[in-house]
Amino acid sequence: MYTEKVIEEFTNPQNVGELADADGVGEAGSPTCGDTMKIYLKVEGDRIADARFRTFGCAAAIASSSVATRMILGMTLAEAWSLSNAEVLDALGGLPEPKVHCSLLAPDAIRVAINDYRVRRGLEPWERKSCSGGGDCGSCPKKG
Amino acid sequence: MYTEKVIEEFTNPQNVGELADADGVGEAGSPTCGDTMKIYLKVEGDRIADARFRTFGCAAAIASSSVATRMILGMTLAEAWSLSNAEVLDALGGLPEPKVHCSLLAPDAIRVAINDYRVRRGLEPWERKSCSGGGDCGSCPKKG
Amino acid sequence: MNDLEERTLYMDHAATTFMKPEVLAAMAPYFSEHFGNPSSLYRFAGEPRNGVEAARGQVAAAIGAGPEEIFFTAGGTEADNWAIKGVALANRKHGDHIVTSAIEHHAVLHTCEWLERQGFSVTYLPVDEFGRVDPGDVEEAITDRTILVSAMTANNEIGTIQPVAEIGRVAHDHGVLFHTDAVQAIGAVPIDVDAMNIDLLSLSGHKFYGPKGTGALYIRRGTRVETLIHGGGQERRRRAGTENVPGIVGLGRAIELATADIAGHNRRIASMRDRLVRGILDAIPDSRLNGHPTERLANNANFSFRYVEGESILLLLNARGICASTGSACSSGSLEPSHVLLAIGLPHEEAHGSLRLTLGDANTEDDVDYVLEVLPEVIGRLREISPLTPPSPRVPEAE
Amino acid sequence: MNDLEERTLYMDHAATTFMKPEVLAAMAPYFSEHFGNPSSLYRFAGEPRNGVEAARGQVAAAIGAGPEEIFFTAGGTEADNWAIKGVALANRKHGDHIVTSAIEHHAVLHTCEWLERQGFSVTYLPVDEFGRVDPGDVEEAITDRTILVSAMTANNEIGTIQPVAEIGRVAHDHGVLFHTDAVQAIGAVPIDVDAMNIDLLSLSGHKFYGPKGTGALYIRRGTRVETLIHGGGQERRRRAGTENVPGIVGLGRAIELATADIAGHNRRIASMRDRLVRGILDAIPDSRLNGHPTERLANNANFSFRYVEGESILLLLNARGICASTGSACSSGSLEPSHVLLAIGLPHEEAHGSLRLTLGDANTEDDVDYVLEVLPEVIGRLREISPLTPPSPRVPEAE
Ligand SMILES: Cc1ncc(COP(=O)(O)O)c(C=O)c1O
Ligand SMILES: Cc1ncc(COP(=O)(O)O)c(C=O)c1O
Repeated sequence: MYTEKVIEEFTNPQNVGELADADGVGEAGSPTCGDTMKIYLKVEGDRIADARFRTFGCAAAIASSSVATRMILGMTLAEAWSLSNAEVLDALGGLPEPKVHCSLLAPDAIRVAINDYRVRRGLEPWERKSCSGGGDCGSCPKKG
Repeated sequence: MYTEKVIEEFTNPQNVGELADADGVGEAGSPTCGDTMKIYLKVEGDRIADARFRTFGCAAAIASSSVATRMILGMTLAEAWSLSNAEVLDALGGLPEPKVHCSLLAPDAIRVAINDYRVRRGLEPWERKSCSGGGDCGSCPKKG
Repeated sequence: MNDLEERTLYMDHAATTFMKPEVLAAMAPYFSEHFGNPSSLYRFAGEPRNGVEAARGQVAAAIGAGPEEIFFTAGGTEADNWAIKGVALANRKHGDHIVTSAIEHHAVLHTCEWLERQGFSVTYLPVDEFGRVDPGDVEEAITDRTILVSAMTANNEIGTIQPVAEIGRVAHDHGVLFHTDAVQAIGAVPIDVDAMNIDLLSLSGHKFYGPKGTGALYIRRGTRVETLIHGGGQERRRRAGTENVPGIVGLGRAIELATADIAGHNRRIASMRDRLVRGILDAIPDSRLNGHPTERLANNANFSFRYVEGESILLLLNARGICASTGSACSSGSLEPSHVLLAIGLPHEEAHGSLRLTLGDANTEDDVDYVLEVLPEVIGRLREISPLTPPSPRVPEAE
Repeated sequence: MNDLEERTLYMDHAATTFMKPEVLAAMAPYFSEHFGNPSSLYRFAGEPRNGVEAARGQVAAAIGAGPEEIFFTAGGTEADNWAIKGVALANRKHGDHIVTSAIEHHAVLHTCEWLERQGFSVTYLPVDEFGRVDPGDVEEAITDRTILVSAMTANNEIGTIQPVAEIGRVAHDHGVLFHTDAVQAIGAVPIDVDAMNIDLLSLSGHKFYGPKGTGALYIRRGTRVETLIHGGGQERRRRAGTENVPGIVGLGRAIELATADIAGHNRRIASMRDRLVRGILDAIPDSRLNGHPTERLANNANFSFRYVEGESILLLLNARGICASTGSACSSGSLEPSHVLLAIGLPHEEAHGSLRLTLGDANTEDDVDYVLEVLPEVIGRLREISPLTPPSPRVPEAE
């Protein structure tokens, strides 16, 4: 049911772990899905210099955590902020329908970590559209 | 579903035909079963000297006609009168449950023919218990 | 005639067919090698899952449907039950009336009778002397309470093919769902569910050289149908139960084979069947062909022989190695003629003397010759025994 | 650990089993040779008919029933549906209440839910921490409206064996029918329907090395059960549809093999299972065995591993060639733990980290060794990834 890419990413996840000197830390757990993800960011200038994660959840959750942390490396914070679930799904070659929501975890946790970084720096947190997983926030792939 | 005996009797029925000079003729058609049987008896003294039949019906009807006409050969009329369905069934080695009623035809037709003979001779017809096939006349094998 | 010959000549393909070697070959790997449960997550379940999905594609392709509209069942009977009860129970708030025909298979009729006991009402349409349903009658029977029309594609006893597309159009004109029991039609009548206005279609593997205990229900996308068998999430949550993987794979292969060249297959079979029919009607007086002269399954020949009873015919044919079928049966103490033969207007006596010969892929012209040799003897012999036979036609010419 | 090995180690026999060669051998003649329809009158149908009746005898003998009390179905799910709906609909005038347990298979639970939508009421009894139903609870739940108690013989996830005889006695004491889903129990728990007070019993062929898509329902003589699948007169008019002759023959042979030496079979399997359980609990901290310590199926081992999720475990095991199962599943956007694990009181997190290993006739001590080698690595690896893992037990000793 999973694509080769998902299985590969899940079996050999990248960036597992913590960053002791993280500049921002974020945690997300989709309320509609028991999964939990914690992400650690190192920021240099306006760019993400390093990222680590820990995830409790199914293969889709772990694979999307892994792929998302790799995708944001080198991005500006603004770019990372706008990483969409659809992009994560694309990078994984898609997920089976009931698994799509599991991949919301990563973009969610990234935004929490970015705001943690901004707050630590005394900046206003960016405004997050809260994502219910309902597919109407623009992050979810179109239904149909 | 049929016993060897039934198949043998059906495939090679005995006494098929008519007797031009019959002393008694009987016809029966079970109202609950579309089958029809016609029987011709030749009587010598008080005994059945010859018997022939024609039957429209299933294999059980034809086999029981054949076996019954053979059974009554040489019998007194009283003996033939009391030939029971159970005896016919026995001679056939039994019949499948839904076929049991088809074998009522033969004893029935025999009794009609005997009374035909008696009436032709100016005798009182014997009283027939009408058989509904319900199994309560003693001719049917016991249920259960 | 007591020579119980070794020969077995099977002409009862409407009852069931042998399974083709190609079908068994397709199934073979799924018994003990690719035996996994298709719902499992591991790689090992991939083969069975792929086998099931490939079969779904084969069934879909055979009837012009999408694979996601095919649901596997344990046979034609389950498919009929599911279609009719499923539509009825799911659409109860829209209506409680069903239109069907008097000559449907018992899988449809007894299901309808069950629904009547649950408070639904059912119209059983009559058919003409050839067994055809008049689409005009369907139109008249439809009321604003009607939720389903069910009419078989082709009849299993007399082979008559219904004007399915027209019946479906009438149903759709009135916003009513249309189900067809195509169990006898697969491989004999080309099916296109869209062109023929079909919303639900039942089929059964063992009628076209596939495995027994397999079938499918086509459900047009978006059709409200309640589940019949509840449990696990198989068949996209609509039909529970661990998939019969080898059976499904066999069904798929069988339908692919059966529908590869329907016209060619029909030509070959019908030419034998036509010779059989002509030969029998010529040789046996007081005989008739039941069903439609042209709109009938290529393999079906159904006769009535006056003065004799069907089971007797069968058993004498059996003694000569011929397997056939009849519409006459003793059931619970009465000789019950088939509801189909009565519906086309046969009197009881003729309905009792019926014989169905249905040809199949293994039959040859020799088989036709043999039946033409044996059957007149058999009928003659039984007419000798019958008290109903008038003096002349007792013995057909042949003897 | 990316070495996708060729090895396939199957430890998911509760999901389905491979078919034994003896079973296929028994079925083989019925596909294309003795392919006749058992309901046909001709001699040629004798073989298939005899095959079906012999299988009926084999099934009956395996559970201490009479052959006339065995009805073939297309699987365990159909048998469960038939038993429960059949009793409910046939006895509605006597009552409308059903008692069952919270840990039944979905084939029972979803059927009960359907009946609730038809106006019946259902009590879902809780189970203790080991998954046992208390017969005292059954007694308390029975009212004068109760018509059926349904409790499984053994649970498919955690393997717990129920006190079936006692539950049946309680039901009978109150004049209530007792159904048991014995799908997982055949070949593992000796069954005697009389001694165990069973009125209806469901079984499924593919759980004991028989064919998929086959099953049977035992119905005690004289029990009122409405028909589920309407149509032809097969199975003594109680279950319509052309018989799946090869499947039925295979089912008969399989149950004969499976019940020939239950004790010996259990001894062999349980000894491997026990070594597996001990090995895993010893090697992996924060792990537990779910289900009953002794009253459990000989082949069942069900674990919870804290801090990790079941599907992840499965897929890493899969990458090492091990086929297993979990009670954790993503369904429509939420991670849903098994209803069975929740019913025995596991918190969601532990229910998510469950793994079921079920042994079978082809497993060896080597297989146990291999799992004992691989599983601690897999759990350790996932705990490395998990944010829930406390510092110490992240890496089990093994690594
Ligand atoms: C027209 C028709 N419908 C339904 C069925 C039932 O199919 P099955 O016996 O495979 O369940 C049959 C054959 O038995 C049939 O001929
Ligand atoms: C306890 C139990 N009941 C019922 C079933 C359903 O059986 P089947 O899938 O063969 O229909 C299963 C297995 O799937 C089971 O384990």
